[in-house]
Amino acid sequence: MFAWIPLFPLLGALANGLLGIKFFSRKAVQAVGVGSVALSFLASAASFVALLRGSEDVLVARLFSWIPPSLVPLADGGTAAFAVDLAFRYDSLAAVMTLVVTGVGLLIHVYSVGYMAHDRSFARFFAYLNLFTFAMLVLVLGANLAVLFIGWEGVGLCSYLLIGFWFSKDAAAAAGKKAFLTNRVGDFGFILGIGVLLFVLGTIDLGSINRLAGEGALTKGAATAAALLLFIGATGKSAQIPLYTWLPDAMEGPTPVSALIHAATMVTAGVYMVARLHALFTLSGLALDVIALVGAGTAVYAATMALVQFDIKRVLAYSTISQIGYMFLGLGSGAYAAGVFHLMTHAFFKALLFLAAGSVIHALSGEQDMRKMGGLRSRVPTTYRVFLVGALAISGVPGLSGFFSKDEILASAFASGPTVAWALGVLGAGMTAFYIFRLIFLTFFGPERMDEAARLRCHESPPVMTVPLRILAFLSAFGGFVGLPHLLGGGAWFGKFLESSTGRHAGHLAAGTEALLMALSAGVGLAGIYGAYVVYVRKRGAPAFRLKERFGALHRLVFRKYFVDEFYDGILVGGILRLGRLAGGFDLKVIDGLVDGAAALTRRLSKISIFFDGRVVDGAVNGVGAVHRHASRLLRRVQTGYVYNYALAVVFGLVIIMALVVTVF
Amino acid sequence: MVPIDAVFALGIALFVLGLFGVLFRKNLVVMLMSLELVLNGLNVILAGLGFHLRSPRGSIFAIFVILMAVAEAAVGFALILSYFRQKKTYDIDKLNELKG
Amino acid sequence: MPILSLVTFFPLAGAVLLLALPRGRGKAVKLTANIVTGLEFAATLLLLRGFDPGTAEMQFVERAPWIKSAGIQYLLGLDGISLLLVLLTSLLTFLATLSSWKAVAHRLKEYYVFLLLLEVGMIGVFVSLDLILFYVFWEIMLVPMYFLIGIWGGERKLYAAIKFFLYTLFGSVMMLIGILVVRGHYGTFDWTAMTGAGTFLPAALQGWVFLAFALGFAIKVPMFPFHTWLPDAHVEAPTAGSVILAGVLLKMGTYGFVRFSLPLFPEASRKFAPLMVGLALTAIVYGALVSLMQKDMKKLVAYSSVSHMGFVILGLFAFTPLAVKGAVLQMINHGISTGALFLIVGVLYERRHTRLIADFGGLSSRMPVTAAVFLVMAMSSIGLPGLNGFIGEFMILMGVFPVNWVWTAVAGLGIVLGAGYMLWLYQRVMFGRLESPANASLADLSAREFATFFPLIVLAFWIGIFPKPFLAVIDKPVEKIVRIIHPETAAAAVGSGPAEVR
Amino acid sequence: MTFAIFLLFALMAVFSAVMVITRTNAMHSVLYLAFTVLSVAGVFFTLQAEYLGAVQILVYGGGIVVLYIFVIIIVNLDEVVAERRKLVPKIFIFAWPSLLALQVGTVVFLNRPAARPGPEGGLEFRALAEMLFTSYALPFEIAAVLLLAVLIGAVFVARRRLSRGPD
Repeated sequence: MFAWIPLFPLLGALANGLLGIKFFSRKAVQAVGVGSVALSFLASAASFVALLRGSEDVLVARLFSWIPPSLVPLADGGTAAFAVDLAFRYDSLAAVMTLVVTGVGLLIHVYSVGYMAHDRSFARFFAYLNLFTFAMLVLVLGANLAVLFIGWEGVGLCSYLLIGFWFSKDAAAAAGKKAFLTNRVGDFGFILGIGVLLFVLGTIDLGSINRLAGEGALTKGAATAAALLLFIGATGKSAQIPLYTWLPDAMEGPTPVSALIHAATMVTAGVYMVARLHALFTLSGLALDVIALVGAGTAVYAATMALVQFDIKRVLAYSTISQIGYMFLGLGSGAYAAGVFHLMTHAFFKALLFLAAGSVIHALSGEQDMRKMGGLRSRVPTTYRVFLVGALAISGVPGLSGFFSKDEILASAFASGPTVAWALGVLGAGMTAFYIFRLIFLTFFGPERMDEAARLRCHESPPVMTVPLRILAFLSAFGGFVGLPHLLGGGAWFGKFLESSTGRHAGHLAAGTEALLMALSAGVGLAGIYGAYVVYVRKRGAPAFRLKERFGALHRLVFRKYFVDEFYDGILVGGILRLGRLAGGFDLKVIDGLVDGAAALTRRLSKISIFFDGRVVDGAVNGVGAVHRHASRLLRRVQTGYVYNYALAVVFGLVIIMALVVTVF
Repeated sequence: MVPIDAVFALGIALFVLGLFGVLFRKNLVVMLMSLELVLNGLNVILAGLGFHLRSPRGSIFAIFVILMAVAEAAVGFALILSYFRQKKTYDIDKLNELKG
Repeated sequence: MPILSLVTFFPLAGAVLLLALPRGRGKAVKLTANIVTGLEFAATLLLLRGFDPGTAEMQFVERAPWIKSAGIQYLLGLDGISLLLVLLTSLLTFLATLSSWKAVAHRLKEYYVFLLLLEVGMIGVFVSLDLILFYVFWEIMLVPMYFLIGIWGGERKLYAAIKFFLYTLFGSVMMLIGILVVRGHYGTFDWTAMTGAGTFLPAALQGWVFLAFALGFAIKVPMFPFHTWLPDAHVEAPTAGSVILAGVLLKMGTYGFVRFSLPLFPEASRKFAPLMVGLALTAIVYGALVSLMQKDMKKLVAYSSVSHMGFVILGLFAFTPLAVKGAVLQMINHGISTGALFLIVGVLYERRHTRLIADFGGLSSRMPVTAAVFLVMAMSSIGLPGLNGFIGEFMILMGVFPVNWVWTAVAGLGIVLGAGYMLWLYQRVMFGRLESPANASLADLSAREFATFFPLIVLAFWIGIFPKPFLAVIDKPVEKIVRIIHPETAAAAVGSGPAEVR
Repeated sequence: MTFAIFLLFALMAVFSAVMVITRTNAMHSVLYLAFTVLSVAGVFFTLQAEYLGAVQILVYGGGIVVLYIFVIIIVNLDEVVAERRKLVPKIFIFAWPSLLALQVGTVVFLNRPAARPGPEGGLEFRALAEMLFTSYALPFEIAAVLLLAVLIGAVFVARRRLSRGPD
């Protein structure tokens, strides 16, 4: 049943990609594109219901043998038959993920119909989008690491294609490449992680890994190695320190893409993967601490950058990085369900924020700089309202979805994570509220700063865009109630549902402490909102400017994103390119030089003297050695082109052969 | 009775003289003639060995060598003629097409 | 029916037929050549019918005395490894022929004759089991390639042709010496007799002979540092030449390792494995680095071949069944993806008569189909899961890991860099603004051109999604080879029954 | 006695060979070549290779040398006066052939086969003919084909240039 879920988007992608571009009308394209995801969503829903009703916790559908068995030696000296099936696995975690992916995906597809209405490559866009949905579904349904990796790389490819969708923009093409490459760096770790698991366990099946890890079949060291390597992969995909720089650049893509891929689904793949292998990660306390610290660090670090950005989508991009940091904080504290819970609520409100931002951009004919916005409250009222809901949710205002999930993460971090991580998490929560309301105040309040032409064209988006926004706003507001904690009279149903696939969270807090923490996180969020209000509405941004002047260097540092991009580009990429140039030169000068020298005699025979002279002289000048030159000068004289000289060479050869004969016989 | 060493000496002498001719002369025709000398030197040794070993094989091989000499001369002349028609010379120094 | 001889020499018959055609009839020549290579491909497909994947033994064996006094036989046979390579050869030759329809204008007849002769040589190399016969085919193949580069090549064609010829000739001379030494030990040139003999050369001698063979093969692969002929040959060769060069000729080196070095010199192979792996890893990283800096598309793809062939060597010398199978599959994969990449460069070159990356940019908007094909093949080359490249690389990496994880790590670095140069190339050629006016009116793929890519795309997806048929064929031969190299592990596996499946 | 005759012919052969390669006039060279060829035929006779001697006279003396004469007459050019070798030191031109001669001599003299006893008074033509047409039938036929090919080839090469007209 559930194996059908990914099929529909694949068919949609094929239809739109192969036929749609040439033959389909716009209507047909959008029917195929949206319809396939809708079908997929229905299938997910049906599978979900079936899972709830059924008695099985885990369903596995084995499609066919992908890589047939081959022997590999194992760490313990034995051998195992390494085989990979193309198989899907459906359990509560997969159910949540498929519902999020297809549900949010469906809304974004619908939204795209309006947003991309005027684009020439309409069919291509939907083909990519469907392909992405397919890959993402393969990622969350894959029953082993190899199938997961198909999806993992597949979403990377689609991300590449969609970021570079407007490929004639150089920045877009470069951003796509950057995203793919950064992910590749992560994949490097991921593959090594798979290797470790295969080496110590002899299998890469997700269920088996969890089972064996639960049984303690691998040592702590091995578990730590595997976990950390896999986590490197996760940092790439989920844009965590140190591999986060691609995500802000990825905003070059169309806004629905940013919403779907770079907020709701793909970037959370790392979170999903860690939750999926919870037993492995649980085995290694070190790995968990690293994850928690990286998560918390990223949460604060990215938030600081979000504070100063002026591009509306970049603010949201940094916000995404920061929020995923929270998810990892939750995972690192051992609260896998909490991480996934935040993943879900984040999917709702961040998709909402992006789409609403897209609606703003759409209204302003492509303007993304918040300094040229302002006062849009009355011009795009629906957008404003839904944006506000999303902002409140992300700020952790009690009652909205973000509050519940973030609170749960912070509580678990307090209970079982490193305390520093928890403290950072709280700090980040305040900053989150601040920057998101800074964004709201700059965009929707205050004077209108856009130019006249833009002001005149400014319009609310069509229903095809606002309806998905409303639905997402609803989900952002109330989606958190599925995980309503016991303290507030709920049943923490979400966590319980996930228990079968992510295990039970051990850390428990006293009710009083929990309440205190809840109050703290709510308070920090509200304080952040108030702070933004003070700075950007009451004082009209004056304090911000004063701060900027006061801490000019610091501001510059943050505004320029800590110069990490420059560091990566200059030192790492530049270094690699320099190395490449060096290697190329080595090839040309040294190896070819040697070859040329050694083959000089025979080469001369070949009548390529002009080129060769250049090469010889060059080689000599460039320090290959004077020997080379002299030898070649001598040898060059042999090659006169006169027959008798060749005859002499023949005689010389005969002499040599005869010498051999004389000595041998 | 002819001692085999003398035959060898004669053969080698003709062979080397032929080689000198090929290497020193720049007249194509003379070069070809020198090649004939080389082949003759070879034939002398073959005939001598045949005589020495009481076998007709020496003569038979020598006949084949003569045959080859004929062929070589024929082709050589054809080439010289066509070359001469093009260049109006048979100075080997002008023939350095191989140098390209 | 002597099907292997038929398959091997059918192109020769085609070449003779071509020679008989009158000179002026260009179209007839092209048509005949295409039909011959097409039929040849169909004929190699026929091999599949009688082929039994369940055995490691040679099949379709043909044996006849050839030079009795020297004990040289005309001995043909094929197992799964050679089967795949023969199929690859006939397919790529067919596609290369098809791709030359417009690309070649002068000396048509000779061009196609050389192409067909080349095919004879290549297929002969893959099916001959007598070492001397193998050597003869190995050398025969050099000649048409030399002319293909030297006559129909680019500006520096002569330099490239000579370099190619000398390099490979040098290598094969070393190999010939090795062959003679081997014959001294076994008293025969018969590969089947050697592997069946149960004895090997004495250890000290084995080392030397291994090196002699390895040099011949390494130059062909080409392994670092013997690779510098490759970029030149590729850049100067006509498109079809590049396709065959990358697609098939390079495989002859790795095939030599699998077929001769590993089973005949197991001890030496084990002993020199660190050296070979070291060179392979160097090639992987080095080739990728150099690729990054290339300005010429063909050179870039050529250097990427160096990197990819490094993977193959790495897999072969890890000696685990998984890695060796991956390596064999990767040979096929590389033939498909790199062959296709060269075809794409050829398509662009035909239109613009330049191969400099800087002359392109923004082609995606003018040539969407080309862009799509290019993307698929670039991804296949990068090793995107779901496409062929991934299966091979993944199997190699996983198979190497238990032997030494550092090797996997270094090779993984190559994968990262591989994505780098390929995507950068793609970005610079296909993305960006269409700036040069010369590019504004480029035509997209014609039906014929698309037909050359289509089988490769199908294969890329096929191997990527359902590689089982391909892996099933090489399963037994590879396991036999690994058993020869590592008798103890294989014995353990056999002793404990089917390996534990967890 | 035979040896004396052999020596006479041998000296004549060597002398005229030296003349062949030293004459500046090609026509003189040819004449000396004829001498050499005839002397060698004499040597053959002293070595009891009468048939070979006959062939030598007929084919070489009557055929090849005459051909040389014709060619020289046809092209009718005087020897270029300057005898100049390019680039290669003369010493090599002496050294290498001499070295080669030395080597060949070493090999040949050191590996002299023992003389086989046999009837004095010449080898029978019959034995030669029998061997030529039985054991060596195939090479013989191949040689015939070679000659045919040479005939056609030579005509072709020489004629095609002619048909292009005077250039």
